[in-house]
Amino acid sequence: MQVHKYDVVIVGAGGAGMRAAIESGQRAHTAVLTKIYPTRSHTGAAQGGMCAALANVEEDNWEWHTFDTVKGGDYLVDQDAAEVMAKEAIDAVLDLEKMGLPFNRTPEGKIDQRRFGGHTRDHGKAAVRRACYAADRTGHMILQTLYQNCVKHNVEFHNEFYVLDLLTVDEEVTDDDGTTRTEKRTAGVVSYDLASGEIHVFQAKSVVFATGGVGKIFKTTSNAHTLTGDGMALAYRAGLPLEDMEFVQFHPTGLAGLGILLSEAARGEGGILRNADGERFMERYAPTIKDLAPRDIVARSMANEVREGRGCGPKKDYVLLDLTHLEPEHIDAKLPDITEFARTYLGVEPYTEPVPVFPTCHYAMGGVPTTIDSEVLQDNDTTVPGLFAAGEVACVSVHGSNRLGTNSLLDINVFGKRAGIAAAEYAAEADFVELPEDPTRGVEAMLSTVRDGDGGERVATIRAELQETMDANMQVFRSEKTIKEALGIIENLRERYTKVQIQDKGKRFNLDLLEAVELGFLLDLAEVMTVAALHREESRGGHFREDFPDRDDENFMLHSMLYKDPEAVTEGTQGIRFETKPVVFTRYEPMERKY
Amino acid sequence: MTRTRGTLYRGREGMWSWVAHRITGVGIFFFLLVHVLDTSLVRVSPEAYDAVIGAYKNPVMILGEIGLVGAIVFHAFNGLRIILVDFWKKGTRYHKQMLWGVLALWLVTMVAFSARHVMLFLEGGH
Amino acid sequence: MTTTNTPAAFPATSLEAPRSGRIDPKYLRSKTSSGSFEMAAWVFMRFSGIALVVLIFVHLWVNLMSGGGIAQIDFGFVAGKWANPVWQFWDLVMLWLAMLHGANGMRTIINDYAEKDSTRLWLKTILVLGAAIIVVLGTLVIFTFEPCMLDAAGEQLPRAVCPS
Amino acid sequence: MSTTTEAAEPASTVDLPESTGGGITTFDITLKVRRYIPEFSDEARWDEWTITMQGTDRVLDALHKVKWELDGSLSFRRSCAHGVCGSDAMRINGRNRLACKTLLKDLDTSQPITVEPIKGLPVEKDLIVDMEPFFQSYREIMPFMIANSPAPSAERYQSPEDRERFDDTTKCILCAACTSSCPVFWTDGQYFGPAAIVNAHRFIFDSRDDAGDMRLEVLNDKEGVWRCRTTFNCTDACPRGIEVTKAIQEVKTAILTRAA
Ligand SMILES: Cc1cc2nc3c(=O)[nH]c(=O)nc-3n(C[C@H](O)[C@H](O)[C@H](O)COP(=O)(O)OP(=O)(O)OC[C@H]3O[C@@H](n4cnc5c(N)ncnc54)[C@H](O)[C@@H]3O)c2cc1C
Ligand code: HEM
Ligand code: SF4
Ligand code: F3S
Ligand code: FES
Repeated sequence: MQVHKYDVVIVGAGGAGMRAAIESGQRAHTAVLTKIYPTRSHTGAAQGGMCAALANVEEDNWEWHTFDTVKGGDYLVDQDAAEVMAKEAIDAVLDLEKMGLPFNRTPEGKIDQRRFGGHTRDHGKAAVRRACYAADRTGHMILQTLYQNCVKHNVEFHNEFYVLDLLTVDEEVTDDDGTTRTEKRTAGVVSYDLASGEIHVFQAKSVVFATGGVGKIFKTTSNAHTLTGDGMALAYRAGLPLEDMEFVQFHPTGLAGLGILLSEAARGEGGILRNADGERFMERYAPTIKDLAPRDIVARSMANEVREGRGCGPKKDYVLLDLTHLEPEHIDAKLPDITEFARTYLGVEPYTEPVPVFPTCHYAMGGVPTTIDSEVLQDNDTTVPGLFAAGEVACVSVHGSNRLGTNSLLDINVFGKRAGIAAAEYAAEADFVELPEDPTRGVEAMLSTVRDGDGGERVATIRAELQETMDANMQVFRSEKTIKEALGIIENLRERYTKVQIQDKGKRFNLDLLEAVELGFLLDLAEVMTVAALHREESRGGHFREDFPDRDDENFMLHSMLYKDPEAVTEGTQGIRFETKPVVFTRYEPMERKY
Repeated sequence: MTRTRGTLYRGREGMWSWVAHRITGVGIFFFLLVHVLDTSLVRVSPEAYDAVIGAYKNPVMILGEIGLVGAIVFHAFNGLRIILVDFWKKGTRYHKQMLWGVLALWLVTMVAFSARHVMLFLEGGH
Repeated sequence: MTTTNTPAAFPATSLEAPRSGRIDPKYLRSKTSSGSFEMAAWVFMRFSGIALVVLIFVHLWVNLMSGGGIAQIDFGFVAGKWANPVWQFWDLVMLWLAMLHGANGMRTIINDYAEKDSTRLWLKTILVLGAAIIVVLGTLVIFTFEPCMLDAAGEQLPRAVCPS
Repeated sequence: MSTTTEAAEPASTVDLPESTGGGITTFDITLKVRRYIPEFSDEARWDEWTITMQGTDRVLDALHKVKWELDGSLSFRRSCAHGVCGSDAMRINGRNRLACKTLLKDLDTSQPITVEPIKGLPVEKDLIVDMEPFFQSYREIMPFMIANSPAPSAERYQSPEDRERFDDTTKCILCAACTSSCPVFWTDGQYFGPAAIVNAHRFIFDSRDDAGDMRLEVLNDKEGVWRCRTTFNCTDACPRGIEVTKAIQEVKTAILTRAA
């Protein structure tokens, strides 16, 4: 075992992690730990854009942007956070430009902007051009630019270091009124070096979590294989709450069976959806705007077609995105990427054949709760000194129950920067916290159980069953029945997970071992997600309950906060404690979400 | 560290033309060394020179000469192609087509050369 | 428990930043940049190549294609050509360019494939010596060539080009 | 696109052809992978598996199937699974490709499909190579914008034409398919390699950047651009369709015109 000491340790080198590293690296002795090479992070897959009210091409301001964000999130957004994000968006984009990001340009040479779903002028009057973009590779350019600047600033990366434990110590604190309670403080993290199989302890004054999303909990997903919710699971296992985990965004048009994303632009440019009978079924669900209805409505309509037996293909499990009535030149000009994906991956020629599509898991709105300064909360209002989080792993909450397109690339830049600064500033003041006795015990125990396990259960089988049940029961339609079904299966899989057995017994690059560990994270989070979904007896944003199809502000205008607690029982599940946190309102009263 | 052999990299036109360019270059270089040496015999004596040059005139060597000229002609034409790739703006885009051009020219040149060379050899030799 | 206290990395203030020094030295390039020599060599390969096409093709034509072809080549043929200073000059330029071009090409190849620095040095030494000898020898032959050599008996050999 | 040709409202119902979306075709393939696990043996070996795969499966799916169902010790890197992260460049049937972008049905499935690690970088285990030398070359060309003028309060302006000038080379995902396909790089690994040059190109031709000369100086090194023999393997290998050799030639020309 080796022990390293840094002022700041950043976990994750996606957009959020590297944005934080650029700030922190210039202020404090910083290390970045990442389980894959920084440029492999999933931020690079984002296509559409990053929004900011630059008003480069038409009138716009951050206040409108705030409104759109709040409304898009079905009012479960913390409005103070949304204000911060919309205001700092402008600098976030300009920062990136100054770092060298090659944005598309207007004829005058300014950063070009385009329209994107849900972004409007003057509180919903009309669509506004707010998304700054670099072709359909905005995420790629952001990731590359941030990495380039990390190289410039000599940021120290530890590549292929998996963080497997968050070290916290409990301290007695006395409140002003004389009562004492225990509070967690951050001591560091425990990490596993993939190349050598060795365990490294990183003692740090500040730790920043930026580990991204948890899309691999579902079978059909636009997320990378490596997005297994590690940061969320580690925080949860360390006794910290997870906020709003029931909200997951499904994108209507993923390539069927693969989940690879076809951007919303496909329908914007005139593509339409058809079922097995060749029928344009959106005419039934949304007679006026048809195929251009909001993401969640379209996704649900598609799922309903399949459920009612009008799906296409041998398994009747997808619908079709029809572009064949469009001119090939038009498709080439506007949708080059989509057509390339369809050709490469499904062998379908979009000029002449409709493309098989189905909703795909896209984004986790929930995560580790933080303040607007990216400090992680250990309950509704106490922060964990020295622990920060940003990006998809965190829940600030700016996305509420449904994220607007292009708001995530913004989120990672705004809150990544804030986290980096806050972490470095905290480290400048604070002292190292003494590492707990035998800091690697937890990780070693976890690894040896998996490594030495001989129960014969396969990781891949359990994972596949988990993903199947999540797709079947926790996707765009949920009801008490389906959620309970999923929960039952998850409990059973958790049981089987204790008997998991791997084949690779080596130390070098033992991905077999790490996949097993990641499965453990997925199972924990699946349980949290289902329990939270079961509790929320309303429909809001990404969470749609068939048994409670309406939004219920009376009872549920609250963030859910789930804690790991062996004593507690929630919704019949042992080990989870359920609490709520009020939503912050500043300017906007909840209204019905209509477009 | 011993390793089982991997497979050969299956490059395309660009790589194989380079391999050929390199091999022909080395071949010509060694021939040139010998050629300068044999030509130097003119300083020794006419007989010595004629004796060695005579060796170039037997039927086996005639084939060798065709091979040598083939190497030079390929190296030369492909060399010009490389120069075009270097200095012509569209060179990189048309490098494959240019290679086919090089091979076509090479073939034409070599058919003509071989025919005349063999003919002259048959006429002159006897 | 071994504690390695990683030394503080300072934020970049100058452009040297990327050469972090944290890289395993085995991956560092041997830093013996030879100015623009490689560029000059590269340019030379192109220009000498173009010149060589003309020089060699004419050479081949005259020696092998025109007149009697290979059968005509003997001492007298060479003597006849070199009696003309244009051919002397032609062959001289061809010799120099071809040798420099070829030797530089060989140098590239040695650089590519010699695995050890010592082997590389040896091969290059041999190459330079060999090429130098050949170039000097060839030059001497062209300039000191005497078409009207006397035979062993002191008789002038009967040559068309020799004043009898 | 003129708006006058606005497509008429598409039909409510159409007859779909029988074949729409394709049926599930399954076929058997033999996957032949070059294994090397230094912990257990100094020798590399070839392992073969015959597995049943489906119409849309890629080489990555076949590798996963082996790893998940047959031999968990088979090791390779991957993340995004759709060709945008650059994790899984490997040598498939003798050529560098991304495993996640290579469909099995496009390969000759009557023969075993051979999979090997990319060449020229030290193999760590199975298909995993040490990427550090690759990234070191990348770092040496100063892959970040250096602008001498003080930053304006808003963005730096750049015309769409100036932006277009270096568009091609911004697409690089640092997968190393190009560098590890280059015969010059294989010889001693000292050549900067096409990927580093591509990334230098991206800044040299960015009108906002002022350090082009410094990068040209770096690449005028004896291990720099002059080692490129225009073999085009890099261009053929690039999964992003970047015209790599063209970029290298443009850098050469830039060094020449600067020197002239
Ligand atoms: C296909 C697709 C398209 C999208 N398009 C858009 C768009 O157009 N606009 C928009 O705003 N948003 C978009 N999004 C969403 C957005 O891209 C992501 O939410 C965002 O990039 C997440 O960034 P991140 O930095 O939080 O995480 P990531 O970029 O996912 O990075 C996670 C990092 O954490 C590291 N990590 C994870 N676990 C560990 C561990 N245990 N130990 C060490 N390191 C670890 C990984 O190595 C990685 O570096 C899209 C998402 C997808 C999937
Ligand atoms: C006939 C006209 C010739 C032309 C147009 C020509 C052209 C070229 C060019 C352009 C190169 C550089 C290739 C590169 O950088 O990739 C080259 C390389 C080379 N040439 Fe020539 N050349 C000619 C004649 C010769 C001769 C006569 C010799 C031998 C003495 C020769 C030997 C070589 C060698 C050894 C190389 C190096 C090959 C390599 O690095 O792969 N060439 N030639
Ligand atoms: S240039 Fe192409 S092949 Fe090379 S690293 Fe970049 S993306 Fe990969
Ligand atoms: S493969 Fe290598 S030789 Fe040049 S053209 Fe590409 S860098
Ligand atoms: S897995 Fe990302 S490029 Fe193949």
